[in-house]
Amino acid sequence: MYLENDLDLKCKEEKMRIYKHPILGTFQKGKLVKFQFDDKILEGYEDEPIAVALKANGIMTHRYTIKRKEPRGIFCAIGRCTDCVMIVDGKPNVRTCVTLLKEGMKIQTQYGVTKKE
Amino acid sequence: MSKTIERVLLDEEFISETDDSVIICRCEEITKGEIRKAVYDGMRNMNEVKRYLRVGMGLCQGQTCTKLVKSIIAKELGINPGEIEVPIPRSPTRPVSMQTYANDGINK
Amino acid sequence: MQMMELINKGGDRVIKSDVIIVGGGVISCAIAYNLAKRNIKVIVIEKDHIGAGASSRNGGGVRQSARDPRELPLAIYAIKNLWPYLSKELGVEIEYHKKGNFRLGKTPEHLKILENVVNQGLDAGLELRLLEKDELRKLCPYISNEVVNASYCPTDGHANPMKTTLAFYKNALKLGTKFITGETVKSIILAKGKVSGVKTETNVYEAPEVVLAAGYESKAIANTVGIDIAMRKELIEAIITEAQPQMFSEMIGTAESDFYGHQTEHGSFVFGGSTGLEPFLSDEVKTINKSITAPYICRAVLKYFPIMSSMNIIRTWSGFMDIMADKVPVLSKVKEVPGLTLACGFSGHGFGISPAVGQLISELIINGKPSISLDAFRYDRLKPKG
Amino acid sequence: MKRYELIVIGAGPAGLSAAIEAASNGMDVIVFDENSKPGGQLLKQIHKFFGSKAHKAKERGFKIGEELLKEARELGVEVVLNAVVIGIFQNKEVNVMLDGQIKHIKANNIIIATGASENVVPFPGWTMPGVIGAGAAQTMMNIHGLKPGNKILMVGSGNVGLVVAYQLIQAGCMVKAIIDAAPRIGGYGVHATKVARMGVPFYLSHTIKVAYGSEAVEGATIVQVDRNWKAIEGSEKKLDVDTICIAVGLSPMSQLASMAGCDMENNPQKGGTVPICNQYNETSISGIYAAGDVSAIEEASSAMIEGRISGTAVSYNQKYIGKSEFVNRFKEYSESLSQLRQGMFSHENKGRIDLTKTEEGYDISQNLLQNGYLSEKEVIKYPGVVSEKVRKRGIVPIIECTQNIPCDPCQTACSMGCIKIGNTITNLPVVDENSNCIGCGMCVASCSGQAIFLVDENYAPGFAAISMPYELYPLPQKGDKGVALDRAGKVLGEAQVIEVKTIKAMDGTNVLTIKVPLEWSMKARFFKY
Repeated sequence: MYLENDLDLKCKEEKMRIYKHPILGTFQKGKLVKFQFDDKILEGYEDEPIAVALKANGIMTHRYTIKRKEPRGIFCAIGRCTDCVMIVDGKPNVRTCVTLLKEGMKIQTQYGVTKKE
Repeated sequence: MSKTIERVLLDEEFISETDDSVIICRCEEITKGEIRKAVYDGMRNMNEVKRYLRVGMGLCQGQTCTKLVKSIIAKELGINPGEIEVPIPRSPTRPVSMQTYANDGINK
Repeated sequence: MQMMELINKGGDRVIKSDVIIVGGGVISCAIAYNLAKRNIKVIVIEKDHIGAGASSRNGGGVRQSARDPRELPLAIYAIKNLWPYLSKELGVEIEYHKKGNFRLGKTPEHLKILENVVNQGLDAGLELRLLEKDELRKLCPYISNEVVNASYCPTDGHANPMKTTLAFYKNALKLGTKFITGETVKSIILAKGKVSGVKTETNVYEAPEVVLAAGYESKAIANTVGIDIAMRKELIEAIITEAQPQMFSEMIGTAESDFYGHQTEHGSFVFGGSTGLEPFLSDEVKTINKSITAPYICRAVLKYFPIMSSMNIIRTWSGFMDIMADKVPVLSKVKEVPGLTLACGFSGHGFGISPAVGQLISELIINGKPSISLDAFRYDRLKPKG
Repeated sequence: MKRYELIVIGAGPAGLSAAIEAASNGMDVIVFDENSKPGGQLLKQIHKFFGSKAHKAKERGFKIGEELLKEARELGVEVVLNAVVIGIFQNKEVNVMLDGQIKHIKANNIIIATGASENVVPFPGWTMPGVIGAGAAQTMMNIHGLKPGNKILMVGSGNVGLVVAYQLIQAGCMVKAIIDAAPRIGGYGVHATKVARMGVPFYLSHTIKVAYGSEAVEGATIVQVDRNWKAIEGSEKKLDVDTICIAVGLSPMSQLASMAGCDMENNPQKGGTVPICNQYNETSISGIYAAGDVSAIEEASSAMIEGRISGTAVSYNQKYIGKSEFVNRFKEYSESLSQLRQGMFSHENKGRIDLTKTEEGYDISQNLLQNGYLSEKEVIKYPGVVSEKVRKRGIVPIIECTQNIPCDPCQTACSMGCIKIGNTITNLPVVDENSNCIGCGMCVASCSGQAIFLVDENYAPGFAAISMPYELYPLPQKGDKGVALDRAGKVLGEAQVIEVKTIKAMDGTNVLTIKVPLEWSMKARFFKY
């Protein structure tokens, strides 16, 4: 099930990815693609959840809440809690833990229910 | 069917607790203190607290906080959480965009 | 701390008060609040919980336009004298916004309907006008280009029905009203030809005045003293979107009446409507939502607001309206049964006039002299054809 | 409108098992699952399961999931993924969101197998990024190959907390502590010992006071609580963590059953609001069933049997199988289910803290309940641990299995017949003092609780050889030098790897043999560099 993939060298240096697992071996991933996060260009694997690609890049904060303006990120990781929502390709409230990364996606931190004023 | 209860006003003053500022409903940012105060104001079950404060009415529709809210109400009322009536869940179980809903092919 | 008392454990009990109100919705709570303000001892008996029926399941419209002329004085009174001050008076933000009401039209046929609405309103003394495309777009830039006309009543608005109901409840409770929930009234008791109270499954409640404000359920209870109410029930359903940035505050309806709704203070939109088939489908009582309704409402809304296509629906609700044969409520003492008052049959537009009804029914009970005449709402007004 | 004989909602252990059972009887079955991968929680379970062979014991959860999916597809079951059931309406109409559309589909029968959702515990700072559910940690590390964090605090010592803590270590994270407000460890003792010997400390009767940080978790303060769950002032401890993992139980995800109009009950023993079901898992609505965690929180093993039961019942009700076949299968499945429902972690014993003896009459280790490991004094009392006299003779299995849990693979793993459990699979394993252990290590690898060791006190003069299960990466090599750890994870001193067995039948549980001074033969239980 888990096949060795050609891994980009830069990605191998990331601290959060697991490249060899004692039980699962290596993880099957799509191709390495670039995407936009706010004003940065980052890399992640195609068809992995957006939230996973962000976390691999050290991004923890997905949005700021409407009332207290507090940071939120991944909580349930399976699309139920809706805490990890962001603006994806202009659409707010997208659950990034169950929405898969595509090349060239534009992902923005959400402020309240919209993007930064 | 709900239990028959006679609702009377509390004689006691509302007393704040140290953890009243902790958020319970993550989506709508409703605190424990607000829920306790709603009970003090007369709300006696999940439906009333929900409609009074919007707890559990946010994006996740109470999937994360329902159990917590229930236990806070129960504690305030001095009853078992199992006795607190919960709202009947309604479709949709997950957010559905309007265009997806509109596209149900049933009138074709 | 124990804040509520479980009753009906020990069998029959007699509980006394001055007035019994059957039903725990916005009408009951508003009446109870107004009576309690005048130090009258009230018991409210509700079979479910507070606001369990149409009070929590309605579009929140506080509207004068397109209202039956008989109801209009109540609506005008409420909008002028009650709604603007309610949040302050009740100490709860009930989210009342007087930002106007659009009725949208796309075709020449729609225009005819809208002209009619405007003319009727003007006749009744309402501030109401017909908008052309450009002016409409200025007021609400989100509307589809296909919409060419709209009627506009700037003094209409909306409020949060759940909070309004619970705010009346909270204040009535504070003023000493006793609320019994989870208790189903089975019948009215008469003593020497006059009302003496009500009977539930296990208890007897005594009072010389009984108000039936239990929506459609009022009918069966009135039937126990030989009074019929020409009323049926009808399902309505609404969809709620995720919160959006504030886009517009006006109430929205259409000439075709295919949907209605508004954006709430919270940011979510509430849209109601029906396919026309609902009353004829499955009578299942536990799962009243119909699978065809939410898709239909979405289609209807998107025809007027294509901009909303990617907005998410996060909840739907449905509930029953109590529709009178002439679509106007019964707000009336029952002459044949002294002590019985009816406040039901609001036909889907009771919320907007609820603060006025609360005041007027309390006056009717106290001295029989409501500040606005309720003669048009007599229970025996409906006569057979011919 | 499209109509199916049976719609199963959820492609987890219960749903797939139900579909397999019904399809094998000739029913036309479709399974909807909202996820992009089938298997439900099985997919994230990389540990070996308990139970007996019929319960797929000693197989890893994700492999069971793959097998079930294969079996279902071979039987012609249509498994539709990314298909969100958004509601159940009148006349058994299921609405499914799929490919940007809502599909109205009817069923003659519905099996709801939607599983559970995680409970949460609020504390100041719990909304900050870095505070996650234990399930989220599993999803990230076992599905997507991403560490949930580097330094972890686990809140909750039930099986989920313990298993996920172990999996976090396997993923390369550091587990700084496991805390629980209860005064004893909630999960299986063997799951606790696995992490304790790797040095993870347990803080029982502790709760989290605050998680602090500006944008994300930078640390946490835990505090001891008294019997009334009140914080004891002055008992605060600061922990340097970047991730807080919440594992405080599960609740049935029963919304669809409620929406369908099934009679519901609030049952704390079953984990919350559940549909009221009969013994065949049928709800109050004829033709609607609920199987697995959605009807009561249990293990994946029992969910699979419940799925089987509902699948058999629906097949019988729709006349795909006859009465005698149904009666026989129902009996078989019920017996299998009741085997899993015995022991000190059964439904009836849930939450009991007054148990002091095993069913055989052995004292239950209090040290294990309070610290996560057995003391040396306690361990020698159990029937899996042979006497000193026998140990002196040479290599022998030492089974540190001390609680009545439903599991028996060790007795068939030993071809020499050294290990006996009997028919009651919750019995403690007994090591026969007269049998001849050949040191094959199969029992070590077969034990899902990783509680079996081989001890050879005759390895060399003054030295003992200890074989232990090892599932970390990288795998040590023969000749490597490191240190031996005791059951509490404390360093005893230098040790050398003398053998590493890793054969296919051991399925990833390598058997590592280390050489240690003889006096550590009953102390050394782990190895690290």
